[in-house]
Amino acid sequence: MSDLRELYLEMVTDHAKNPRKRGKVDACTHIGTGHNPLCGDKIVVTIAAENGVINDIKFDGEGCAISTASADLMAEILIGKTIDEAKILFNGFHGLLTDDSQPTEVPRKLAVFSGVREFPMRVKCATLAWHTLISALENDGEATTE
Amino acid sequence: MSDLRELYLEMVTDHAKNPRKRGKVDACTHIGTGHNPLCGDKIVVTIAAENGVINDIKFDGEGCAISTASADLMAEILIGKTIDEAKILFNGFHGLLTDDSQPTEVPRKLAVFSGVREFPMRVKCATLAWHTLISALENDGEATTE
Amino acid sequence: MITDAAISDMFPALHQSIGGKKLVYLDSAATTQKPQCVIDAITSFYENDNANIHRGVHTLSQRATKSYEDARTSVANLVGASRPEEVIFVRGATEAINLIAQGWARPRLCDGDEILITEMEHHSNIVPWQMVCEQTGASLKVAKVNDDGSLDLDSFKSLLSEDTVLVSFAHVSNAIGTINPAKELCTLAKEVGATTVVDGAQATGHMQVNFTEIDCDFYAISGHKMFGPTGIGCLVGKYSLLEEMEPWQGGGDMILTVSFEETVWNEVPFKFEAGTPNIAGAVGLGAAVNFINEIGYETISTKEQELLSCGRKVLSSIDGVKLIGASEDNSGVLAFTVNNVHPHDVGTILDHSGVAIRTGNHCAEPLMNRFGLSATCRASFSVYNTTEDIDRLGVAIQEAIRILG
Amino acid sequence: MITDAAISDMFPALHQSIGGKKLVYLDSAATTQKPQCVIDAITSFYENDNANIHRGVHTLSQRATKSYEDARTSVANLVGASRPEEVIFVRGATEAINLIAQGWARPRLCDGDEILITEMEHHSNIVPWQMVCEQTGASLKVAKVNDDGSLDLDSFKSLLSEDTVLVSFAHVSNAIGTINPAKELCTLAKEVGATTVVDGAQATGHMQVNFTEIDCDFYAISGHKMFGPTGIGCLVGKYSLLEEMEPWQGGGDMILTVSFEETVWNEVPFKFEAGTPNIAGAVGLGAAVNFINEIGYETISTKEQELLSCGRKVLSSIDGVKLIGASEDNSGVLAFTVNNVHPHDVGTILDHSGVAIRTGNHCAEPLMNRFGLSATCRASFSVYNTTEDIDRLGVAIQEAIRILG
Ligand SMILES: Cc1ncc(COP(=O)(O)O)c(C=O)c1O
Ligand SMILES: Cc1ncc(COP(=O)(O)O)c(C=O)c1O
Repeated sequence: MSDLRELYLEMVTDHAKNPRKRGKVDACTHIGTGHNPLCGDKIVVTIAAENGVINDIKFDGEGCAISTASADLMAEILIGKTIDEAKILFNGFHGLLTDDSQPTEVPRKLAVFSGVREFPMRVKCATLAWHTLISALENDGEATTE
Repeated sequence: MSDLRELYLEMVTDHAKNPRKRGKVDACTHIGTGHNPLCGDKIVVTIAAENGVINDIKFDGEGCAISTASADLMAEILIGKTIDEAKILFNGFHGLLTDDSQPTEVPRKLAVFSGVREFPMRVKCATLAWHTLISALENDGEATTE
Repeated sequence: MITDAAISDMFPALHQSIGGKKLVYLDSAATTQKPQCVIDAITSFYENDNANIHRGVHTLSQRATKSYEDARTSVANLVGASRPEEVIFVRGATEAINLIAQGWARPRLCDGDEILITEMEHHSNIVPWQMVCEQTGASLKVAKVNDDGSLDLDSFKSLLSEDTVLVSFAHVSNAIGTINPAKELCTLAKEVGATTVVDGAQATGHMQVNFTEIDCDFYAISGHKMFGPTGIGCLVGKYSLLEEMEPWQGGGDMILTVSFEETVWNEVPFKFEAGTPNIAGAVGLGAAVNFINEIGYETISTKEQELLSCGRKVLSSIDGVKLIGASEDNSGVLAFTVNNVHPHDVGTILDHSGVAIRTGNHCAEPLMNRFGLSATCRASFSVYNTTEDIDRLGVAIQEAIRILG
Repeated sequence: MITDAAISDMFPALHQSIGGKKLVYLDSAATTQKPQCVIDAITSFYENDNANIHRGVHTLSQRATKSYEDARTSVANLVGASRPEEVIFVRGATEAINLIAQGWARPRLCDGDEILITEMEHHSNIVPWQMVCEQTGASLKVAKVNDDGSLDLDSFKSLLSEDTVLVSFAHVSNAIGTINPAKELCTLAKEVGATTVVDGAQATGHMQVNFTEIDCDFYAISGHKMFGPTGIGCLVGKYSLLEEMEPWQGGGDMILTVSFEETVWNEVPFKFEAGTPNIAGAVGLGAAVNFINEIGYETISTKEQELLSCGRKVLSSIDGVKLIGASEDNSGVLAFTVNNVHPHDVGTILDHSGVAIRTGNHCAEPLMNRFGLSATCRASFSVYNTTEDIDRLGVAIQEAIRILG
């Protein structure tokens, strides 16, 4: 069995307890809602983008520590990134959590979730915000992790 | 395991191979059809009765050795009997095949089926004609052993 | 009196370590563990008697048929059905309820008719009725639940009317453990002429149930929640109602004769058991019934009530833990939340301590909404649990609070 | 190459005596015996991993979920489905066909539409369609069978028309063993735009099947006829069709969200798996698939064909024995009658010699009528049978003739 401390790293618990980017973006250009039936979590991601660049992004909704921290760190990291960069980051993050065959390069703020790979039931928690992001960007607006 | 010879006594195989009462009764007053889905057997029992006395009774249809012999011996034994006597004989016969707690007195021609008790899957074969008889006498006309 | 250790010894799955710690299984409301005698009955069936049933003259087939039908009789006796034919083998409580919904309700209901359920139902006792409403134009009414998790009887009564054609409720709630007064509710329902369905999925593993005494029309049973195998359960129904009903599925064994022009249904219960049933599952369920009879519901209930009050005490003493729906009449289920710690995280951290609980909406989303929650933690007991298990639960929750609270 | 003895050794139930004589099990078309590895997989599941699936965060639940989903993948790979989600776990082939009948056909068919089946179908592939016809006003058409038991292709073709909405036929007949040209029949059906269903209950335990290659829309599988446990089977369906279909039963696990106002279905395949499934059954079926992969369909088919031709030879040499429907393309099924000896008596006498065969109408009453019979004897083989078994069959039949012929 893997170590619980790998899952609940300090940066994760810190962002879970005190999320910086909880709320709704004003003048939002993209919105998406996500749902993880496993834990009952629902999340709304709002984005203000211009010329393909994400100027601001926030999330709203209650969730477990992993999904809250993941949403919060996602929002922090994406501000100022282009939509294309966001999608590349999503792929990297997804690979980090699910594919142990090849090492994935991701920013440090995302790498804190590498421990989640050892807790398969929690992968969906960590990716919920990201799936919601993608559905917001692709404008179909609804995501689910099941 | 019980002995096969107990099941296929000579009187049984003889009546199975050469049934005496196969056919249809003329001037029939009661008719019943029976069905044993287990072996696919279908049987028609016709009765000519007057003043509560069975003057003639025959059976028609294809069946296994046990059901054919049982139908044939039933017909032989019931001729001249009253309908009430027929019902009593049915009860005795049924008890002989299914109830080993108490010895049942039955005519010798029916006692040849006592071996059937050791072959539970064949009880329905031995009783099909009798169930059909009862349904004919009670005039609902259809019997099944399942 | 059988000792705790002796009972626990009968359940092989309990004797294992999870991450170095002895397993504490507190998820019996999801599915119970299986005693060795049930596992052995299945093994023995496959090793000695395996054959298809009902239509075979050879020895194995006769043995298999007898074992299967004996299991039916065992269940009938356990729940006080008036004859074995009142017991229909299905996959589980869910299929039992769907069978009633499609076989009884769908052909009989129409626009204006009402189905009454309660706010505390499992999805399996909600969705089949929603489907029937969609199909027939009937509408679904929902009786309220009180703050302590008990059924709001006034709400229930006020929703009963001439239009109520069917009433269906859980005998015991899976999410919070409330025991409903089944007999009383059925009497009320009958006063307006409604047909009654009791979802007994959470009852028969824990307390004596008497179908004839409750006097409901249908009773749904889940085998895997009463020490039996997965894939087997029963619909118990009044014989006369079962006779009137159309079959559920078509296939082998449920017919008397088939021709392309006309097909004649077989008798109850076979009419409802199309195709090869879960024979080994029924045999295993028969063994589970024997196990229950041996231990006795008396012992089971006493033990579970003891664990419940112990559990309530332990949890109440932890700062930040809140019990949800802890009613007076309660089965061995502790539903709770932990301040600032999401149930999903509680579940992971407890698992790490070897303590298996369930978290989420427990297939009772409407009840969660009723309590303004999206999820809870649930520890549920069976006769094989001990007060040490409760202590381990308490310690593990404190660990969760330490990490995330 | 695995020896006969080695294969037979894997099946514990075969090693027993019936009335003092070693059991000869020739009833595999009713249900196959189970190899030790399947029995062990079930035991091990209950002793180590038993938990409910999909919604649990604790270790046992994760293990149970993984085992269950791995079994789905194993079946998908075995039958060449294009993704695991195309495999839906049901009780057996009967439930699979009923699911299509109620979930696909009932909402889509209407007066004037036609369903085409064949004269050699099992009741499970007749009655569900009769029920749909009754419900929708559609009518049932039946393609003829030739004297040798093969399908009358001209009859099949002549019954296909613009009105044919659905075509359903057995891949292999259970009563006489005919192997139908599934791909060819599906191609013909598709030319008139019909949806195609193949009843593969008698196929997957005996020969390589490729769902994608046959290119049917639905394929029904029976677990207990392919070395797996009772109470488990699969509906394999094209993903796009499954997506369009309404769910089959309502309950837990088949929904995404439930409220009294609105309920959202879960994704395929979960949409069709309401309630707790037969988890141990699926795990056992997964083990059965591994067993098949290990032995190889090549070995299985070769063995069965060898037994078939040996059996035909032995039976033909007995005076008064008549083979029924012995077509060229035949699976390991010998259907026969014995002059002057009713099949039911043959069955009893053979059983007395330790030889287990099935007698009766084999849930194929219309086919019996086609051959002007009310019942036949059926000896059916699997990979664990030997030519000695055939010899024992022959001797026992002669005994039956001696007693009653
Ligand atoms: C109250 C209640 N009803 C119905 C069900 C469904 O039972 P099953 O799993 O046997 O389909 C459950 C179990 O999940 C339950 O707890
Ligand atoms: C050809 C055929 N179809 C369908 C079935 C029904 O399968 P199951 O027993 O899995 O319901 C059978 C088996 O009895 C069969 O032989």
